[in-house]
Amino acid sequence: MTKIKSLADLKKMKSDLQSQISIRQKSENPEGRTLIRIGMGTSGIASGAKQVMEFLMDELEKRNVDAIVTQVGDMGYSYADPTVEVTVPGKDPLVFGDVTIKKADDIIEKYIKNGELLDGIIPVNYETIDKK
Amino acid sequence: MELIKLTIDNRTVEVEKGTTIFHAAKKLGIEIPTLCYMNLKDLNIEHKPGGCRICVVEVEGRRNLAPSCATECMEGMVVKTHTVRVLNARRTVLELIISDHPFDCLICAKSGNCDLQSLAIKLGVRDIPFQGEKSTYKPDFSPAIIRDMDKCIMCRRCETMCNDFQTVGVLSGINRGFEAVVAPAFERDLDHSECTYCGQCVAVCPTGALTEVDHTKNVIAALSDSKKTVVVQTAPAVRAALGEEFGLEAGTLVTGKMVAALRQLGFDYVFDTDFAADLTIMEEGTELLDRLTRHLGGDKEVKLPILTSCCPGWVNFFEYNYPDMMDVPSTARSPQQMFGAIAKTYFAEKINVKREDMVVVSIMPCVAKKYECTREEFATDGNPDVDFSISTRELAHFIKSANINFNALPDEDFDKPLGESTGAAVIFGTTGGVIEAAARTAYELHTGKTLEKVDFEALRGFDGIRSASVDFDGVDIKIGIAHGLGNARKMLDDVKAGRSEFHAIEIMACPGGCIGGGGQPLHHGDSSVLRARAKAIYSEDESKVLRKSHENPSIIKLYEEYLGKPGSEKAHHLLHTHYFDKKSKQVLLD
Amino acid sequence: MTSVKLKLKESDVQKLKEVAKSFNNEAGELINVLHKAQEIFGYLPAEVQEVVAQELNVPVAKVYGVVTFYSFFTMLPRGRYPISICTGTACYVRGAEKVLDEFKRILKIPVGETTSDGKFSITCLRCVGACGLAPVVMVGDKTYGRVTTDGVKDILKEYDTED
Amino acid sequence: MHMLVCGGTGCRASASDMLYESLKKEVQDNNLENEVQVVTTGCFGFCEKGPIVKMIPDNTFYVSVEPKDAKELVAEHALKGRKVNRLLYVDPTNKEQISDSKHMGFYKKQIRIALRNCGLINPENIEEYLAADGYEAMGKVLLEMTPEEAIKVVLDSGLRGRGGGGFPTGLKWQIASKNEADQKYVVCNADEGDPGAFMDRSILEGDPHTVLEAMVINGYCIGATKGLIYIRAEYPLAIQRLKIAIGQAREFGLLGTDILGSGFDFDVEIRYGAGAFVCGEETALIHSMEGERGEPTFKPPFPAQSGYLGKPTNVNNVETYANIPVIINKGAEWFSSIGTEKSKGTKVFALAGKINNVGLIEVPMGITLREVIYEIGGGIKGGKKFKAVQTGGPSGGCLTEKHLDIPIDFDNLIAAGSMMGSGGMIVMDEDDCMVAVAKFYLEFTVEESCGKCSPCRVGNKRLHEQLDLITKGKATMEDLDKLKNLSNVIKDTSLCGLGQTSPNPVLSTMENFYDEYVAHVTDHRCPSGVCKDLIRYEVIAENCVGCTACARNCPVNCISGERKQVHLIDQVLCIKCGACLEKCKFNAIAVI
Repeated sequence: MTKIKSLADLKKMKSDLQSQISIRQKSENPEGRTLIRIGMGTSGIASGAKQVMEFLMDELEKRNVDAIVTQVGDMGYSYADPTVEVTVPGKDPLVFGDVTIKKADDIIEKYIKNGELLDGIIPVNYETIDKK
Repeated sequence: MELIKLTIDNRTVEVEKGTTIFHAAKKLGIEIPTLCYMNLKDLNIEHKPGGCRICVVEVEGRRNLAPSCATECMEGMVVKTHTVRVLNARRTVLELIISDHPFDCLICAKSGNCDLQSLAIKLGVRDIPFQGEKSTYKPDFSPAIIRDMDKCIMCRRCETMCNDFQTVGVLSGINRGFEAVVAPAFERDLDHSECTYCGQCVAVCPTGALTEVDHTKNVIAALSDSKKTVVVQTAPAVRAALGEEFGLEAGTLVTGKMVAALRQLGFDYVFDTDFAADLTIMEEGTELLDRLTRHLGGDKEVKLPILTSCCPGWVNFFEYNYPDMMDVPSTARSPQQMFGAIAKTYFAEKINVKREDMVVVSIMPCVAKKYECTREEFATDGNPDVDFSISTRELAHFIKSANINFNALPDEDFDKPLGESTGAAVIFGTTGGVIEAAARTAYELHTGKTLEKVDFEALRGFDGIRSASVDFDGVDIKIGIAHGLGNARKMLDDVKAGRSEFHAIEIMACPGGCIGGGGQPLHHGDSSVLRARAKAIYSEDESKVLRKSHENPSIIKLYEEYLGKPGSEKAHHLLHTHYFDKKSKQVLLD
Repeated sequence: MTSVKLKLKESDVQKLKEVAKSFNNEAGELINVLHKAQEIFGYLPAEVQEVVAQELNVPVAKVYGVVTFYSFFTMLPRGRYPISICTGTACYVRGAEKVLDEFKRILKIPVGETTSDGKFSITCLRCVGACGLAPVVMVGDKTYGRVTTDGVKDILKEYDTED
Repeated sequence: MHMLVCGGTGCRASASDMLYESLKKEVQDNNLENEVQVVTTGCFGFCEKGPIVKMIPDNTFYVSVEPKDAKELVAEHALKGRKVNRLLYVDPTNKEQISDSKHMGFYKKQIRIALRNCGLINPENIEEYLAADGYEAMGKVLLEMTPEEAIKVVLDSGLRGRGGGGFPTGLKWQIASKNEADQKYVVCNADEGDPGAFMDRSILEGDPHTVLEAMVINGYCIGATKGLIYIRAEYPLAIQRLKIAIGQAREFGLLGTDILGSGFDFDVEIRYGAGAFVCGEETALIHSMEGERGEPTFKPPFPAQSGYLGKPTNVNNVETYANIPVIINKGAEWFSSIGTEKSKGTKVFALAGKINNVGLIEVPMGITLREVIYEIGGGIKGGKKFKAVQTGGPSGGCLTEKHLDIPIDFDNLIAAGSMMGSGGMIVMDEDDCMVAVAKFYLEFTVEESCGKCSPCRVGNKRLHEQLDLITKGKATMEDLDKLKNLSNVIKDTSLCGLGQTSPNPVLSTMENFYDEYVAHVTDHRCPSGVCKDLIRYEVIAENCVGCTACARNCPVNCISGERKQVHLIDQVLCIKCGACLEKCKFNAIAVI
């Protein structure tokens, strides 16, 4: 049992708990946030997409990056799985191929945080998954 | 006290803060009609449910009409009591109430004395625009009270009397909406409830929904039977109120006219319950003295305080609520029953009439007396000591129906011997009277001295619960008085819890005692009539030469000729009774 | 009053007395105690109300006054399968009245009563808040949505074999 | 990924609890416990198509989901990220599937303040409430504000009581705070009795803590340490969730003594209503809590002076309370920026009746009826013609075509002859008879009148009887005048709000649909074909193919005819149940 004894307790408790539902609150307001979609088709999962997704979810949380991670089906780039599509607000979506944990880290630090471009962007002529 | 100025019908009036529009208007002589509002000021009962909506008035600046009985005056308020809007609303509401009421005014017991009827006359209601379903209920005929709920207008006055004032709790609003009505639990008849028949519901009912059982017919039958000797007894409180039914001012004593009227009606002997009241003092006073002497002598077994037992409503209340204390009240029967017992033995023998050929009628301010005379223990071989009890109201009707010009009657005296009484007996009719009468006699018997000042002012008054000490030559006798069963309950609870120091307690079920009985002329919410009646009672006492029960020559003679001495075996047989645990009986009855 | 006095189960009465005690036998808790009493006995016959009155030290007339005021309290035993038809406005405009009529017609009882075999009873209630499913019928705890007059037979049929 | 399953009463009635279990099992079977969380939430409001499942974060909104669909949802959506198209919501106007809630007309115009957590958090888990800023407002008030300051915020926000009266909440608190007493009470009125309104229940089921939090704030503001929630016994789920919430709040020290070290004590008890609409009136509610018949008493004295057990008492409704924490957190200015001049913030409506999207909606004050009906509500069901909207339940009136573009707020609705009430909004189409609708409401009032005052007890009964006569074609034009006078007198003279408003359905339908009344009276005709005594069902010979469907379904066997022959209805036996009309596939039955 955790008695909350002060306002500070309450605030701490809230920040500890916030992650539980932040994904839901954020989804209420998707326009202002970075969207990350991970191809989780059969080949994606086989090539480690799940680990990448877990890494991204954990790290975004830890590094306090406001982003929503979702899984989608096969993106159709099975040659480059795991694939990750990132939509930073105001920019066109980019799809990264062959994403490893290391690369995922770069996506967070370099692309999302600093807007630097990375290698491994799948050149497209481009449509998001929904429009296919 | 803060004063408030307001305008009613373009006239300015100044009233105390907290005054309602209704009373402020009254101050200006504007009588706003109402059906549910009731203010028994002397008894601290103000019933203002704001339910009938007859008393609505227009208050400037308010969206809806305001019930004047419940709306407090505010500084600068502008009130109109007879605008078109108000009159239309008042009439429509009255029409609605009447649309759910029988149209049998011609044969209604309350006809001529009904607030609803009066209002319909006043507003000149000629047709009811909305015909529709009327509420119908099974009529309830108990030994004393008739409930005809088809005539109930949901003013809830009876409920207030039964619950808040009397704490009997037999009546409650039940159901809701159009089906709402006041009824005993499970809509059972009153004789399957804990009703004490005190009749206070009847006393305040504005319509014919609650009335007393009418025994006038039986009395006429007895009077016209030549084989029967019909004896009548009249209770002390009747003479102080009967005149009101004939347009006399409240508090006019009509003892002599009443006796004359009863003779004209054909009663063979016109006697006085006061005689039996003196007899009661002899028996009850002796019992009191006996218990007191034993108590003062250190007897731990003796039950004190002693409780008076003349009031049948109180006895019923006691039997339902305090069955574990049945050895506390005096065993003396009520004056009505003592009278019946003596009339059908001592007096019947004297005039040589067989018991079954004698009919004893009592005129009582009470409806519970109707029930009391039907109690099995007050009959011999099925022949009751008192055959019929009729109320003050019934007597008035009877006199009117016999074409007797009551106000023009000469004063006549009661017959002897059972018509002779003392001033002590008369005051039985008001709260505190029984115990004062008892004190007068007990004092002299206990001290052996003559009581110089017979008026025990300390025992008089209208407060619901009173207490006083009476000096019995060095011994302080503590006396308690309660009228109204709610007050009685408080006192009894103290006795039960051992918090009571009283030696004797007088209890009357009705407000003011018998003068405010359920069988008296209707006070229509004006409780000042009760004070006037009490005053009349005391004045009759004062005018009497003999003012102590034990000085009544006929009583002395009765003991000499027949009973022996107070508390004798014969006296016990004829004049004492025992009580029943009605709580457990009630459960069996269901 | 010739009605036979109902004999209450002693253990149930005891339970009720304990409930009253748990509310400190306070008169103000009358409605709470009545709710519990109805849970224990299924309904509130006179005998139960008398016990409640006694335990809370209030006049039995008052208990009866309260019981008859609130539609949730019932003095009649409900059927083994109590049928409640929502007659809230949303259900009304979507035909609840016809559904109600059909139940009454088939079971041959009016609202508020129980079939002679004690199987079904019909009551109306106001808005269960399932307005999207209007008209709504509840049988016990089970909810039926978008009920049509035809559907009434089918609902009742579900309880055919359960005897 | 989170799968939010609606656990409101409406969806539960369609087995959403079983659906939840099935989804959980599927997730387990597929070893997805770490990726996919299945959560029961409060009501999403879209009750028309329950049970609802919402996928987070992509907001995919699945409707009418059955337990058997769980397998597919997990296999396709969770595992493969493919939407299950057949369970998507279809826009009734253009028949297009809509992939997520963001694009649904139903949600587009809504602003959710009172319902902010409904359909978002698990109401049985205080941690989720805490994560959603829960109890932060309470902390702020208890530790950083004086009661006066907090009351001022509520006052400045312009919040008005959502239970029907529309009395300024801050003012109510201020009055109660100024009355000195050794004990005061805070009461939450959750005795929602308006037939067709269920927002309070949804809030209690979906976000019970918000009410508790607001009650603590209210208690602190007026100096009360005891709170009571008066809730309908007919709301078992709300009661259960409330009990859980109270237990958790006590466990976390958010109710009880010395809350958050502020030195302020407050606790909450539940009291049960027992089915009496009049108990929504605050004095009646208080009598009911005291164990009495729920009869209202004349005001003054107001509860703020003498309420529960004779002590100063503040009564607010559930929805009102649900606004309080947000107002404290975001400030009076933010709240008062929403809405109209005199009605601030939002209002929750229970949209029901002949409308495509039945459900619970929260919209800013000032929205028009047109927006509500055609954009949020998706228009009239079955493409029928709009006739009226009834707002305010039995106390309200009808709004018609001509009212479609007025901004909805407290004062405009009253000006239009209706009222806000608790927020029931029943849409009626051309098939609804307005006299019958008025009669329906009066039947309700007659049943729910407490019977204390004569105009309401007898008057409403007479109104109902008169309306009954009209629907039977037995009334005269003179009766219509009497009806109007009686209605006005009942309004003018009744004791409480119930009687003061009960004739509104009559007056407003008479005002707006007088023709219909006249048709019933003079032509003995029900233009909408509803009033049984004024209609008859007949077979249209040229359309009848003799399929016998009508005859087979007639409950009283009053339809005769050979197979493939034109059928005939015996008008004497016909009970006008309409079964034949429903069954006929050939438009061969007509209501005349």
